[in-house]
Amino acid sequence: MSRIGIFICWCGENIARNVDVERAAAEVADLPGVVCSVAYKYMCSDPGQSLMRQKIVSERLTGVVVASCSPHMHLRTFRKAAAMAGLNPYLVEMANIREHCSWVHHDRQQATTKAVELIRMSVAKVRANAALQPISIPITRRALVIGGGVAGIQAALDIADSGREVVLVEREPSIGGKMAGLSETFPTLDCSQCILTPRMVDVGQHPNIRLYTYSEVEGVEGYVGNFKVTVRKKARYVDMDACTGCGQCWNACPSKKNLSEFDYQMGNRTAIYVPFPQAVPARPVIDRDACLHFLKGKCGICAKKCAANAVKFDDQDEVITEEVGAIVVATGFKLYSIDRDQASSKLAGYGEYGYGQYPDVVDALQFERIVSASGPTGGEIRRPSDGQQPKSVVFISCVGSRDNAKGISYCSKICCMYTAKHTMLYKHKVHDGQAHVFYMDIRSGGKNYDEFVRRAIEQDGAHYHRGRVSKITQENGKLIVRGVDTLVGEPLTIEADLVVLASAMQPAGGATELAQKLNVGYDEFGFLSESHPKLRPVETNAAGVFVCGACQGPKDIPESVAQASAAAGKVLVMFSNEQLSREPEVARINETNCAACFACVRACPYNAIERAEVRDRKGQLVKRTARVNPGLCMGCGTCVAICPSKSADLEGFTEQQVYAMVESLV
Amino acid sequence: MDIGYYPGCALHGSSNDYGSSVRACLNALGARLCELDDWICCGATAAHSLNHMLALALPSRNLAIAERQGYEELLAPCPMCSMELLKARCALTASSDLREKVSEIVELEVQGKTRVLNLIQILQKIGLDAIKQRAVRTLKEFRPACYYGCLLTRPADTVQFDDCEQPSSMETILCALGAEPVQWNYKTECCGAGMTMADGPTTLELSHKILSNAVAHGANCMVVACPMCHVNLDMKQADIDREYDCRHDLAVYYLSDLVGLALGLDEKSLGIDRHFVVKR
Amino acid sequence: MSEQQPFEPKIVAYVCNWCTYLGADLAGTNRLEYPANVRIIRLPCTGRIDFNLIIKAFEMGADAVLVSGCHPGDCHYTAGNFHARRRWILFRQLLETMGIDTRRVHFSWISAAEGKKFQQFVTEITETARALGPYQAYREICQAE
Amino acid sequence: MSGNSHATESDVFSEANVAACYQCGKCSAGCPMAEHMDLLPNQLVRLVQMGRFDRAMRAEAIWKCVSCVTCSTRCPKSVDCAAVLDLLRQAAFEQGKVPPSRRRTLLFQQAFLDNIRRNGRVCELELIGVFKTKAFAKDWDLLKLMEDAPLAPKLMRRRKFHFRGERVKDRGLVKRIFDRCNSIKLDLATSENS
Ligand SMILES: Cc1cc2nc3c(=O)[nH]c(=O)nc-3n(C[C@H](O)[C@H](O)[C@H](O)COP(=O)(O)OP(=O)(O)OC[C@H]3O[C@@H](n4cnc5c(N)ncnc54)[C@H](O)[C@@H]3O)c2cc1C
Ligand SMILES: Cc1cc2nc3c(=O)[nH]c(=O)nc-3n(C[C@H](O)[C@H](O)[C@H](O)COP(=O)(O)OP(=O)(O)OC[C@H]3O[C@@H](n4cnc5c(N)ncnc54)[C@H](O)[C@@H]3O)c2cc1C
Ligand code: SF4
Ligand code: SF4
Ligand code: SF4
Ligand code: SF4
Ligand code: SF4
Ligand code: SF4
Ligand code: SF4
Ligand code: SF4
Repeated sequence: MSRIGIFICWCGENIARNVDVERAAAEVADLPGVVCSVAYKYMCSDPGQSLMRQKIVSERLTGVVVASCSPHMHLRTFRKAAAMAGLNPYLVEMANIREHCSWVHHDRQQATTKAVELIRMSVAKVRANAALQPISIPITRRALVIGGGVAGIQAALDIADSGREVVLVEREPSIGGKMAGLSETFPTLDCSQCILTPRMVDVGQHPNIRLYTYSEVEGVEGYVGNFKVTVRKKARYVDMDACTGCGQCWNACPSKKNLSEFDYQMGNRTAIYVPFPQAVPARPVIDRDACLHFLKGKCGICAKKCAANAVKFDDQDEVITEEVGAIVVATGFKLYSIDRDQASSKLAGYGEYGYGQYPDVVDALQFERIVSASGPTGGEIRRPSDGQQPKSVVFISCVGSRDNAKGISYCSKICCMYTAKHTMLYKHKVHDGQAHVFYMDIRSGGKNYDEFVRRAIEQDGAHYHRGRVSKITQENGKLIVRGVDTLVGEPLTIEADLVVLASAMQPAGGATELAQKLNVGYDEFGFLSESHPKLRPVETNAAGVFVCGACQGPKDIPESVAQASAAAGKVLVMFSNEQLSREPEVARINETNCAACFACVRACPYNAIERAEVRDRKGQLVKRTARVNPGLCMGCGTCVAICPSKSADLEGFTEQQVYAMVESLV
Repeated sequence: MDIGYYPGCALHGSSNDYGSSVRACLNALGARLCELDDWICCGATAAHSLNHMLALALPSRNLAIAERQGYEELLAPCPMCSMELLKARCALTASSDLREKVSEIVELEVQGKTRVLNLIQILQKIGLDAIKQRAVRTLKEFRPACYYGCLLTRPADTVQFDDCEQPSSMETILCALGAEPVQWNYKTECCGAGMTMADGPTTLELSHKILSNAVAHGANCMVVACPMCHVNLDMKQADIDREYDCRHDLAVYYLSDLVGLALGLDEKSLGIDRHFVVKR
Repeated sequence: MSEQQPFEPKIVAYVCNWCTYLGADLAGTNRLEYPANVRIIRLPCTGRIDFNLIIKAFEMGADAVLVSGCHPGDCHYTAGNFHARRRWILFRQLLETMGIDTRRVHFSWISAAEGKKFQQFVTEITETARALGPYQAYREICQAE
Repeated sequence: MSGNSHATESDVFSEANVAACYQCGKCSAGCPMAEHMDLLPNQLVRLVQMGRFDRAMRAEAIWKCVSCVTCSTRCPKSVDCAAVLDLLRQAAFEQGKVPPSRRRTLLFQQAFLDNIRRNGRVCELELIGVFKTKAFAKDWDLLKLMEDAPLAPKLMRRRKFHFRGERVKDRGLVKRIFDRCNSIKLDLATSENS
């Protein structure tokens, strides 16, 4: 028989003004199972809580209802207080007679009646409550970071520096991401590689970081605190341990005319190559599709040249399993291409800009390489078609971005800034050249950002025209750019030697597939979804999985790095305990009853339910059943609603509890 | 193959050379054109400029006739006509209220089911292989600038034909017949079409740009699939030459002319002799 | 129901803990007054709400039922409310085939920030329920069985 | 101007999606006639957005437009700019607000429609005759009047000219269609007092 105590709060005048608390206390005192019913001025105050603790002990209460404010306000408080008095905290319920009653109903009579009913409902519920124990899960205190751009590098270093192990998986042969290929960076114009490469080296040498480059995450199993991750290390054909990075092989490789990924197809590399001189690891990789050994079965010069005997033509992919407790996703971005063949069929290319048929129409990352000292032109600004120095350059912003007709509605956020940067870098190298920018708005919010753009205009003389470009054609080696200056209200045609497109930032290829493996949500464009845009910006809805950098949305380096450190911080908060404690309000399945239809398995948004088999002692299959993994279950209750045999139930909100509440309404 | 045929006013009037060409060419390819009974004018620019409803009603009447006669497909070789028909078709299929209203106005039930095709689409339907098989001569001396004008590919979601910025369907056909189309920049720029009469100077200016660009990119002739383009580029070429003091001397063919020539048809039956600029 | 006392409908509201419940809290914090007829039952997510709960409420004498959760795409549990949404479409059909007056069942999306919307919505459905009168018909069906 | 006659609220322009325009100017950038316009297409869309129909209707630009649909095709917000100009033309015509300098364009289009109304199809000779007389005879602009005259013999030589155009059989029907359509006027609120 339950012994329930009811504590009704005045909240000073807040409740007592509109609810006759004393009358309510009297009316509910006779409800079945209720042994005490008291009203008090401030239940959450120290004396209020001690009154409750005292009653729990003296009346040997088996359940408590606090009728006061919203459970979002004080349920935790009262549960804690009950626990101190020895009552299982999950035997405490609240009736919200403030937010849902006294504050919104000014008729004292009606408010009091409603308060009584609300209390009655809670009493009915608490009678059906069960004592629950918080679930605790052991944590593997190692982290996986996916993506080795500046964001992934920062996250990995922060976690590793705190003494925890990190597995960093990068799918390219080197870490560094886009930043490794940038020239100078806004808003300070410091050299990108100069600030990045030391950190790359740190990653390569860190005792706590296990680096897998040229590798991809293939599968993820398990749940927060206990993930099992399989990583595929692609065959590199070079023994990483033996190789010294001496460079004999690539200097001798006869297959030299292969387009360099790092230079965005504007330069060449050999078949055995390091993507760029400062690569980490500084070990080459053989491109099978370009290597004469693989194509024609002859050559092998690299192997002959290698004193360390590191070239291994029979290298195979390797699949490795790593156990980690938390995952940070930092897979970054790619640029929208204006080509007809878009990665996603929802996107349309730019036929009016020539679908990428003019060699002197380049995208912004290509332009970074053109101005970069380490780029294909050695830092001299020359256009791809004929190597001439362009005297007139048109920069077009919002290409793909903010263009609903092409399939992208968002602003890419950073292109206004890098376009301003590009005009400056151009002017600094081509003094008699003229930079033109077609823009719709200049978005340069950030510390010293607008000043930066103004400098490009006022000091470096870039001509900014407000308007979009309608068409690009080519005439006698010149690009004819037809735009408009809406501020003077006239169409404007510029003959340019080079056109640079500030193309939209899109999530890196494969990001959504990865998100699906990780059970992380993503938006219609494929950017990963954070848990809450303001309050949980680096957490995701999958417990134990965090995001940072441009894979979550367009952002620049400072923001990517800040988010990466935030994600690392969140991982470390998690790792500060050996066990993970979770609210026990999770689903359970009555396995004897379960009809094994697995509707719940399909419906669960967290893949928290597995198909299980019940076997007898001899190992004979007795029956199949669904089974909840409490580590994964988030307690949404979808399985309960969907189960046709009523075998699934949700602790804290059981069928019995909810029905009791409804029934108490009569 | 029987195909519903809506010639439009131009092909019966001053662009009857196009009419002859289309008929001769398609006949030679085994397609029989069945002209709609008592069709009326589509209203062209004037209707959509001055009366929204009229611009819907006139083409709808023709669609209604096509439906009554049971044509699933309707060839309208004039892109202006075909665009007006298509716009009406889209509007009709989108709204049953409108279908009712328009049916009342045009005194004939109309659903908007008939598919409307332009000349290129018919040729595509017949198939490159079939055309190639029947070809008796190569077009290799032709280096045409294929000119689509504004109406053939736009508005893209209504017309749903080829790429509205970088179309290539005419090139594909002509390449298959041995011609060597040039790459140029004015494929889809407007020649001023509907303004020929109302605003002469405008058309001359626009057409001049088009001809110049074709010449600059090495074309030795132009190919069009629109009677208005032909008027502006061919009939008005002398005026353009006078106005801009130049000599383009660029023969302008209809697509069906060149296909017809490849099929061995003579210039007269294709109406080429009725063109203004004659190839020397 | 006596002449003097006007009919006061009983309304059961199944709401999501993370959105509508907080929306109702906000209505309270902002002191937005609304009729006192609604009884809120807090559930973790609209995904938890099944058809039987709606029927149960009517069985227990409710004159109207309100089901409300997060806006599509805002679910606290990634996708719970998508399931709910799909299910609700089914619910409606089921309700109709069962002969339940669908004017008495209200589905809505009310976020934690929409205190005002909560107030308006509850006021509206209370008035609708009042106008419809007591749900005698259902009670009779129940009794007949 | 009046704040409450925003075109976004008027269904006349809603199908053209005017409210979505963010004034990028791509329509004007690609418009072949932009150099000759007093107001650019994007400016016309803006005026409509603001409900300043009167100002928009009186623009010469709407009669310069050659209806090539380049603007609508390239609009990143799928605003049907060409349709906006069509509607403005119709409204200007109905309300008698065509600028004198562009009367010629209107006259041609009127003559064209009259011609169809009478014959059901275009009769070119009649059309040219009517148009030229209306457009130029009044000003005794003989030069213009005779401008295309040298073409006539050439056309005839090419069997491209017919003195008697074609006519449809059911001309009564055509007239009825016209009358029904003409009775539907654009309902543009022009509360603007500029
Ligand atoms: C033209 C241009 C100029 C810029 N200039 C500046 C500037 O001046 N200043 C500034 O602050 N910002 C600038 N930026 C922005 C800057 O490049 C980004 O903010 C930054 O690179 C984001 O870092 P990231 O680590 O999130 O992504 P990335 O740099 O894209 O790194 C992601 C990494 O993840 C790897 N990866 C992707 N998918 C997988 C996978 N499935 N598995 C394993 N690895 C994967 C990629 O190979 C890559 O190495 C510029 C951007 C552009 C386009
Ligand atoms: C009108 C307006 C609307 C906004 N709307 C939004 C919005 O819709 N969405 C959004 O994301 N952001 C919005 N913001 C921005 C948002 O308010 C800020 O980003 C946020 O408040 C910054 O938080 P903070 O903690 O850094 O600073 P603050 O909120 O300023 O907090 C600083 C605290 O430090 C205390 N303090 C100051 N000096 C001392 C000292 N010497 N010793 C001790 N304590 C000190 C202050 O008293 C204060 O409590 C808005 C801002 C404004 C002005
Ligand atoms: S428990 Fe809640 S209602 Fe009571 S005094 Fe504290 S805040 Fe007010
Ligand atoms: S020659 Fe051998 S040791 Fe030197 S870089 Fe090449 S593989 Fe490495
Ligand atoms: S074997 Fe391949 S990688 Fe090695 S040197 Fe020859 S071509 Fe280059
Ligand atoms: S940041 Fe600037 S250029 Fe980039 S999409 Fe936004 S507005 Fe356009
Ligand atoms: S839905 Fe119910 S019956 Fe079906 S598998 Fe899940 S728990 Fe078992
Ligand atoms: S309560 Fe939700 S998360 Fe938990 S098992 Fe059921 S459906 Fe999955
Ligand atoms: S292109 Fe579209 S969005 Fe841009 S100004 Fe023109 S109508 Fe507006
Ligand atoms: S339709 Fe008219 S406004 Fe639009 S681009 Fe063509 S000429 Fe310009």
